[in-house]
Amino acid sequence: MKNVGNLELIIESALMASNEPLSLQDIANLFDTNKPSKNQIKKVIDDLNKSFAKRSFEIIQVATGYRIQVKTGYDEWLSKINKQSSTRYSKAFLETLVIIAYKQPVTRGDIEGIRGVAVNPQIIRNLIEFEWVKVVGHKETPGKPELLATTKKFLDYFNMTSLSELPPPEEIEAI
Amino acid sequence: MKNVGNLELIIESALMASNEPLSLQDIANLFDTNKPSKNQIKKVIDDLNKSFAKRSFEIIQVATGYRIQVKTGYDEWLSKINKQSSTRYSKAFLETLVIIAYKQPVTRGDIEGIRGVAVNPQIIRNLIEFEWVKVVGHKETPGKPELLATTKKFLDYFNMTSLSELPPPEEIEAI
Amino acid sequence: MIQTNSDQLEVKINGSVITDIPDDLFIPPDALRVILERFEGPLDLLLYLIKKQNIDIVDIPILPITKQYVEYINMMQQLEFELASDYLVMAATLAEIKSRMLVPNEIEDEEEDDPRANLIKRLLEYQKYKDLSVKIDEVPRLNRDTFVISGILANFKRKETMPTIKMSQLQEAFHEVLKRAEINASHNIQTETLSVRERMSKILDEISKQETISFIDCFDFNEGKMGAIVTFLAILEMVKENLIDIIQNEDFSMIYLQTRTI
Repeated sequence: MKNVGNLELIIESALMASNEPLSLQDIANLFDTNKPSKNQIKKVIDDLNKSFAKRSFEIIQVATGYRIQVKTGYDEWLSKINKQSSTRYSKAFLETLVIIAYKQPVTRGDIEGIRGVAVNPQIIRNLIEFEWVKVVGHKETPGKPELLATTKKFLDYFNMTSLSELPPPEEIEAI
Repeated sequence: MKNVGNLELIIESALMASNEPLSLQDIANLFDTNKPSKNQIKKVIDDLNKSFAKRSFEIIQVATGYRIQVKTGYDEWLSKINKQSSTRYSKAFLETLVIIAYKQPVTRGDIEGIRGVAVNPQIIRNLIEFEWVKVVGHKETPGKPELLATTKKFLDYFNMTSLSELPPPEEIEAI
Repeated sequence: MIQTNSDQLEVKINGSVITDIPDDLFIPPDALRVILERFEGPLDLLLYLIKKQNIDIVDIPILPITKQYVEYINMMQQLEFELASDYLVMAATLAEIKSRMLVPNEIEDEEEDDPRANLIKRLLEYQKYKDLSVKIDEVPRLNRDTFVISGILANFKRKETMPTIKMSQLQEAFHEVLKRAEINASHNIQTETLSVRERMSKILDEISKQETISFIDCFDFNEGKMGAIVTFLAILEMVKENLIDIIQNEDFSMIYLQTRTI
């Protein structure tokens, strides 16, 4: 077994270098021999986060694993770099997304029923291309419409590990 | 002037978040008011590197500026990550490639305009990494977007000597 | 001066808030388009009308709401907007509810037979998702609130194999692109001048390496007349697309190409 300091730095460097979140399994697989246990890895991640306490970044857990990211609060400065800022979404886009997220699996027809307007196919196409939404099956009704659901990547994007972390809906008294 | 600790964390977070190396000027431009001087920034980068002495990463200077990278010596472990090829053969990948091939030189914005969807930066990164696409200049419009074009290697891969051998889109009218 | 405020959806003309639109008021069609585009559909428009009157969704006074809704629709139609049919369907639904409420019910029914019930249910459900869409927009998300770190490895050589792509796949992808381009109509893809575009990339690449190149160096005399024409067209195209500047310091002196400066 490598010494602990080494393990810590290897895991840190893997998280730094990876483009995608790494699962505990991915991290264990970095080692050909003497694979650390998942608990050991979790412990290392905790320790790393402690040593990042005063830094601008941290390790967080999202749906598909762990990733290292800049803490919130720096957006004011960082909005100026990485110019591709497609970060503002239209009302129609967000409404379609939340209906899929909260009511999944849903068909296009379900979304139209709730919103009262035809769904812009470009919005669904974008959601599928971002890999935020995928087709999980077909409803056994005439036309066999596609059933849409959100993906883990959607959760990753919104810094969540599970759908239960979505903001809770307002309780509206239905009479 | 913000206090130094703050300045250090802002510069650190910018280097961490940026996809491209940042020049001293880029870093100064993060600040709307009280821009730090280039010497101040250099000093901060030195200080940051001192605090990274025991970590697995460091700030290095390359031709176009400063960037954070994992120190040498971790390659052995990390060769296993970033292997996901999901974006590679995707429709989005192929479409991005053909738009660059047929419309070159193009900016990312041009590609987005044609496809109607935001371009996944990873796709461009992969294309550049394969040396199928390279940056041939910058458009003199706000943000100075990169102009992308295909390379000789791209032609080689498809056994062509010139772009004019690409299949003509005779079906334009037919669609 | 016409302004709209996204939260309250007020329309201001010359500073005063317009809530009811007088019959004789001329509203520039563009302004109305702005109003219409603010609504995500008939339910959204109804919710706005309800909110504007400060009334409870569960007890909509169907008569005035229907009247206002129909006024909006008529106004939009008079101005010959292409109105989504969904708006008309809603107008019909409202008219039906109204008539059912006006006709006294033979049998004294219970509350649940309120003809408004279904509409109210839909409005409440839509309101719920509308609120959620605002909330999800506030959830910290990547590249706006948080930024992933992707450090570069010092000596990292990717050992991956190149993708295997066939020419037929490229062709297929290109057809897909053409279809899309048609949807996003403002773009027309020109392809007949591929050799010109290739030359543009080549010259740009040269310029970016050397900053300035002389006009004459762009031409390769071994290429013959066609090659010269292609090069010349490429230079003209780049000037047209504002990619380069052509510089000549004095008459008959050398001509240079350089990156465009503003």
